[in-house]
Amino acid sequence: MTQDKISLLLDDGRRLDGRELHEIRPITMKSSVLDRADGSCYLTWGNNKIICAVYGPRELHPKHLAKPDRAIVRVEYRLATFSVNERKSPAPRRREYELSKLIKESLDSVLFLEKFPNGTIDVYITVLDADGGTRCAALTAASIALADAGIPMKGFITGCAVGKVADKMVVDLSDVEDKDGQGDMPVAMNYNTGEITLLQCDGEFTTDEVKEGLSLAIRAIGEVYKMQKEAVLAKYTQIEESIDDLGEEEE
Amino acid sequence: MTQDKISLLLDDGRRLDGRELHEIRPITMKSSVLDRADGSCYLTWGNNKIICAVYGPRELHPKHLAKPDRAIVRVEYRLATFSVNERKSPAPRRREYELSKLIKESLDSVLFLEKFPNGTIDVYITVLDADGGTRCAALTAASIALADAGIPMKGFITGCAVGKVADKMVVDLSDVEDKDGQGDMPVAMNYNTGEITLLQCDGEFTTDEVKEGLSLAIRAIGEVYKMQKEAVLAKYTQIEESIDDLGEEEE
Amino acid sequence: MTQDKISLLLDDGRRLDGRELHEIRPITMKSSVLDRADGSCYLTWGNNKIICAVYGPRELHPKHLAKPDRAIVRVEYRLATFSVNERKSPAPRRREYELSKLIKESLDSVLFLEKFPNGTIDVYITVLDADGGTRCAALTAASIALADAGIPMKGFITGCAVGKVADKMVVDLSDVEDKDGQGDMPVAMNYNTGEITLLQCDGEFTTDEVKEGLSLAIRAIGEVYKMQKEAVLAKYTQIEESIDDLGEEEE
Amino acid sequence: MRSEAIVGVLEKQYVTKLLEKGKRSDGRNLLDCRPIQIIPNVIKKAEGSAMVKWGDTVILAGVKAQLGTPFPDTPNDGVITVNAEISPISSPTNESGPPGPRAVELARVVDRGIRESKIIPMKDPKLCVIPGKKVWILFIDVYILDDGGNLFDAAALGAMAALANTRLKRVVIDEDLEEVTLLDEKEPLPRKGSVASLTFAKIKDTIVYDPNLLEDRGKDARFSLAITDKGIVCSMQKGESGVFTEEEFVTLLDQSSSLVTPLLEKIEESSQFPEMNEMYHFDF
Amino acid sequence: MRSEAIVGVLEKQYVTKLLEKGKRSDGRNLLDCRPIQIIPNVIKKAEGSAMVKWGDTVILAGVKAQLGTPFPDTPNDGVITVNAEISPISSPTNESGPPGPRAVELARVVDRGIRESKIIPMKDPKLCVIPGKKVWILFIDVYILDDGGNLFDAAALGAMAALANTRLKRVVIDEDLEEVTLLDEKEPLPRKGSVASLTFAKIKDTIVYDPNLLEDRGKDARFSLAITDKGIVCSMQKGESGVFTEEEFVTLLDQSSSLVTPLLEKIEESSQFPEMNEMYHFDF
Amino acid sequence: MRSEAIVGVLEKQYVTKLLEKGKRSDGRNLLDCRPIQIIPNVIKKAEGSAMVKWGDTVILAGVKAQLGTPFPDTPNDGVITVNAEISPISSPTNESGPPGPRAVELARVVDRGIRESKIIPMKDPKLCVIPGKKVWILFIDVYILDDGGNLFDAAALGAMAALANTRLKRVVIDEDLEEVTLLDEKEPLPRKGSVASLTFAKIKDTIVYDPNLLEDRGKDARFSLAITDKGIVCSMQKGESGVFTEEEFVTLLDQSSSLVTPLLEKIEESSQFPEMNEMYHFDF
Repeated sequence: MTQDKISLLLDDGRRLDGRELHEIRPITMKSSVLDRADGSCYLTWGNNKIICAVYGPRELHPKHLAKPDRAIVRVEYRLATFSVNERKSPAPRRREYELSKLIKESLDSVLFLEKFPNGTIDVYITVLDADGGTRCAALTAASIALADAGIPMKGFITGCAVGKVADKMVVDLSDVEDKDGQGDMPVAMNYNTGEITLLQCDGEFTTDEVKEGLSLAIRAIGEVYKMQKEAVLAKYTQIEESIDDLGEEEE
Repeated sequence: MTQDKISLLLDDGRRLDGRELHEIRPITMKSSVLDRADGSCYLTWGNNKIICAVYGPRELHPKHLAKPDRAIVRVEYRLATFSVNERKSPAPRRREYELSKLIKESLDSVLFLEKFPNGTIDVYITVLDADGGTRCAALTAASIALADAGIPMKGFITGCAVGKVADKMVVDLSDVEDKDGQGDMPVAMNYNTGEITLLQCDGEFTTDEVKEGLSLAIRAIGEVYKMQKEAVLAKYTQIEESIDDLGEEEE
Repeated sequence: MTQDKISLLLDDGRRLDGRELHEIRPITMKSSVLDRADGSCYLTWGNNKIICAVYGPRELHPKHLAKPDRAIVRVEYRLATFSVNERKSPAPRRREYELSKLIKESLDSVLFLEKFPNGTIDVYITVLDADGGTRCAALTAASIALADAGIPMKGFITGCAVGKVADKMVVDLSDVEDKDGQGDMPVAMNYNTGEITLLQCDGEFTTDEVKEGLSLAIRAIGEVYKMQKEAVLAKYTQIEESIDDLGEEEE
Repeated sequence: MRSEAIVGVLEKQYVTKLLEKGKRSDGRNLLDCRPIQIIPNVIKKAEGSAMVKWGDTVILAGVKAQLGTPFPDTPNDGVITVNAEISPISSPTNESGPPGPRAVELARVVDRGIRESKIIPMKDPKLCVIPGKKVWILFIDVYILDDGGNLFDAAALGAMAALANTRLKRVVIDEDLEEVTLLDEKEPLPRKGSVASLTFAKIKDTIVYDPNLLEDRGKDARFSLAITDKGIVCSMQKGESGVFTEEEFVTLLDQSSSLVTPLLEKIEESSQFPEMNEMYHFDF
Repeated sequence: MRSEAIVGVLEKQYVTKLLEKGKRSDGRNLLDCRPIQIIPNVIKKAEGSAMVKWGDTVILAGVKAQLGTPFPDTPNDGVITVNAEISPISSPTNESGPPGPRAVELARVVDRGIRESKIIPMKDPKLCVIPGKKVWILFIDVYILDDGGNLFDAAALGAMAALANTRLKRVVIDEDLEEVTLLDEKEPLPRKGSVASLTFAKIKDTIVYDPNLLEDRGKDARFSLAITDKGIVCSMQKGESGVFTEEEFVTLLDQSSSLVTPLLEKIEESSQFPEMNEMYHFDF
Repeated sequence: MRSEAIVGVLEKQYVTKLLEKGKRSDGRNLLDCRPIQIIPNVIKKAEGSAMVKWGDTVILAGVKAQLGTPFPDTPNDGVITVNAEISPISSPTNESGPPGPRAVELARVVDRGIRESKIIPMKDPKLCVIPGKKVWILFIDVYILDDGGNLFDAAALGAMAALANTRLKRVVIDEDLEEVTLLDEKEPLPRKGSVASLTFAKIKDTIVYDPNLLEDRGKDARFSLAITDKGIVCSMQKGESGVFTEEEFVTLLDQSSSLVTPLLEKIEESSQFPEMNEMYHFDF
């Protein structure tokens, strides 16, 4: 195996940011953060900051793109110009096109698209601050925003990357671990059904390491999924409380 | 107040090109200069040379952009590649998009757009030689071209910039006064009604200077408006003379 | 006359690649090389390698571009990025737009477009390896691909360039002869009718040289046309043989 | 007429009728400003940043700095450039793609406010590192995240607050080689004063300050002006198809100095905490 | 069929029938040229310019010069580049946007006529300032202002006349530093001879020189050739879906030398007054 | 529903029903590969090239090399970049224009397979000619000529074979001047091992290797992985709206090593004849 360019593990076996090998960074999720969007989510994941807005199902224009038997999902994953080390041009790069496509395909699998013929569900994601693992964080945020928009779903998509650092498989790579480590492996899935909707890797892995990575990722996704569920429930609890308040006022 | 980079006022208080502080450069206006356009105007204003063509009201394609209750106005203000110091790429710059928008909004206010549902009035302006104050000159030319196209108007839009040079408010900045002076303030209006349709500035002005500038601009616009009216009338006089000639011949 | 930059004729009067002045390079043509296209042709001409696919006549989208009285022909001539000395960007250059237009106009003249109202015939040409004379080779290949698609034609378009090298008119310039010689003159025509559909030149020619070039080009085109006819017939012979085989099997 | 168009007409009638009675749809007086919150230094990867919540409008401005060559006609000046992204995130009617005329105008007006105010001394040796060769290029990008009206003032405030919180890497110059080295240590961007934008909307015959979304959509004309802490008007922009009279402009100019003060104070406040601070985070 | 299409068909029938009787819609003989006026030096900001009124076609050509690096494969040559803008100003059927195939063909044909004629000596030290490092780049932009037919010849004439009136700033070279200084003093662009374009339209079986707008719209085929003052054919271009025979081309070649002479004379005439002159102004 | 859509539905039903019976539309077993032919060095103007016929899919990959400046963050590395053109030549449903998401994904997956495998030693002095100043930039362009299914594996194989046959001009360095001269003599691109891609399609509950066109169009999900000759997985990519289970991925990983061997052998074979050879020519 090749060496890491810089030493990514401390003497005590912890990672540069003090995490254990299989530890996820702190995550916060908040839905309904935007007034204009039908659904929205603001998610922080370590130093990643991601905003997602969902519109739809709504009529698709131009009409010749519409599918008579189902809605289509359009996803735009973008990096803010200031979210990365070197200022990015506002025009999307090939990486952003690729990830938009993969995120769209992942979300497809949990949506009842046949319920909305000729329609579109539009998912706009902007990474405001990037620190590794943005596509997994984006998928996690998008699921919350879709639920927030009241769009019926078969389940949530939840993501978490794993990777290889100093010859060890670790969970949830940071930017520097991604860049200077030996490999990155983003995974996303419908945790409830075990259906994996996104799997990529680049780097150098043995097949055994890939298998270990998969199983670590699924465990981590389980943790994230719990938070995601709570974030969505929190909104309904809030609404219920508001309704309760309303009831009280009416009395 | 900051100093001008170069001295823009001569010892006798006149400007580099010999003008008095409140003096407008020589202006010529000629309508019906193009055979293909529905209306046109060629205007020179100092060393500025501007050509404007108007088409319409005509049907708008694609139709989904049309407004069922009125016509829309589309304006394209462009600088010819050779009209400026450094050769400009033919692709429009942000400045050209902004000025196209502002010119369109100015013209909107004097057109009976509700008379032409689903239609478009297209105004194409190209600055062939630029020497400061092109947007005001462009608006002045566009009004003549619109009248030349026989499009009913509530009045004319007439423009003239003022600015600040050597701590004095002066009228109708030249290119060098704009670049090396302390501020530029383009104004355009329907002189008859006193309705101001364009007001911008950049530079450093006290609020009193802005007020002084406004009043200087309005006075200068009055002068330009007189010429504009004559240029439009000249055309009708010509037509009348032709009709008279026709009458005589018929006798 | 100006000198060639490098000596393009050997002492024995032959050209750098050993050809006589009026000698065409070796040409191979093969139709039906692609499974997806309605018609196709792979043509090599010296070191030129050209692939052409034809689709149609098929319905034209968007419909407002369609002609109610005839089909239109759309041609895309492209250079592969690696077909030239310096890697070309995949985005088409102005030269590719111009040649696409000229090739389209040449093909127009031999197609019964009025038989296919509202339709389109799409011709895609990619030069995979370029060595001078690609537009003539492209037209030659396109005619074969059109025939291969079963599109009714009044005749074939066949091309061959001539040029001026060391003050002599020569046939079928190579890349180096084009670049370092005194002039290039591509010609294409319907050989059977004598109708010339493409004629260009750049360089320095007397009017007599142009006339000589035209007559040399027509003679060369006659040779290429013979091969072209054989290539198209070869396909039908193959089909006939297959039908014969079928007949035998059925017995 | 499409349903959105009808909604637009009804909305405008509603806003106009209210204003005829001297009332605004959100209960404010004509010259009242909505509550404003500036949250500085929210973006770790940016050299400076600020989120602005202005009423229910939300924008995020970030500054990235890069060493580059100056423009040939200003060889001794650093470079500043403003870009605005009216993201589809901010409203169902926005489309993605390159900036349209609305975003271009917004960016250019914010740009002129900052540039013409001269509050960033572009010739300062901290910005003009090697005259004619190497200068700092400051990219200010403003993302509109939630369009609740009055994007001009919110964007200008965000851009200004982001600059007020920008810290550049220290530069060591090797004069002989004409090469520079960037240190990890950072120091604040030089700044002389500040500037803020005031936007008015005219709806029929009434002029309101800080239009909310209903007023913004229903407005006939818009007027924005940028004023420095020295009271200098450094940029004005009248927009839209409606008109103003000279008297109206004079009145607005007279009202401007009292309206701009609280904005300038907010900028200074936000710049008191220049370090990245975990306490600061988005709170939608 | 849309109404414009019907108009097109009727127009073509009209032009064709006239030509069958040997007549042109504007009364000219088949090889007659329309009146031509060249007004040089109309653009102050350009290094050279010319307005051409050719019949009722109006074009404006301008030359801008800029010092830059040569192409790697021609390190000792100045650079020339032609761009054509078929502006929506010139005709109701033109749309704005990047040049379409028609404008691209026009620009490239004008470009080849000038380039291949070698009338601008690109290796001249006045153009190749520091070999391999600094050369003049000449941008020739042709704006079509009123499309009255035969854009090819009008554009070529305008480009040539603009070059004939181009004056470049004098350059002082500091060999050691490989730096150059531009003086205010100007001197004429070196030029060896001139070149002009002849365009023919074939309508059914008749060929006319200098097609007017009706003929241009109704033509089946177009043939343009550029000829130098030495009688050299330096560019040819057959266009459109119609065809020519070998004999037709031979005839056109034979007619070309007498047709080109008056054009070349007009170019030389226009270059006699190289200074910017208030007397010269557009006169539409 | 448009007719193509109906054809698509029927096609998918057909493929799915066959697979439910364990059969493929072309008679192969689930893990069988179609016949593959690599024809190297077909493009004279390219530094390296290979045509790949994979079943009835045809692609052409070419490598062009150019000396240029390295990226600032990897000053000692040569540069590699992959572009894919899904040409309209390859299928009636492809449109021309800039690469769409499908072509972008294809190019990036091929790129990652090569880049992450580290088989091209980018720091080798043959690629990093003058550290920080001049490096070879390798442009790998893959043209899809006939889309018979499984573009990912065919494109990856073509790119790899083109690299295996790439020869770069020898470079002579003048250290003082920091200038380089290119000789006519060529030498092979340094290379350490090779890499190949395996693509699986999942249709309903069945997974097949090397999908043909019907399977490709009807697939619910796609999974590609790139494996080096050392057995290292250097790239994976799951695509499309369908899903896989963990168990399915584990099974595919276990099957991968036996499937990749014949591909790696073909690459080595193709690199045995590095000279341009008249024997090699397209044979569609």
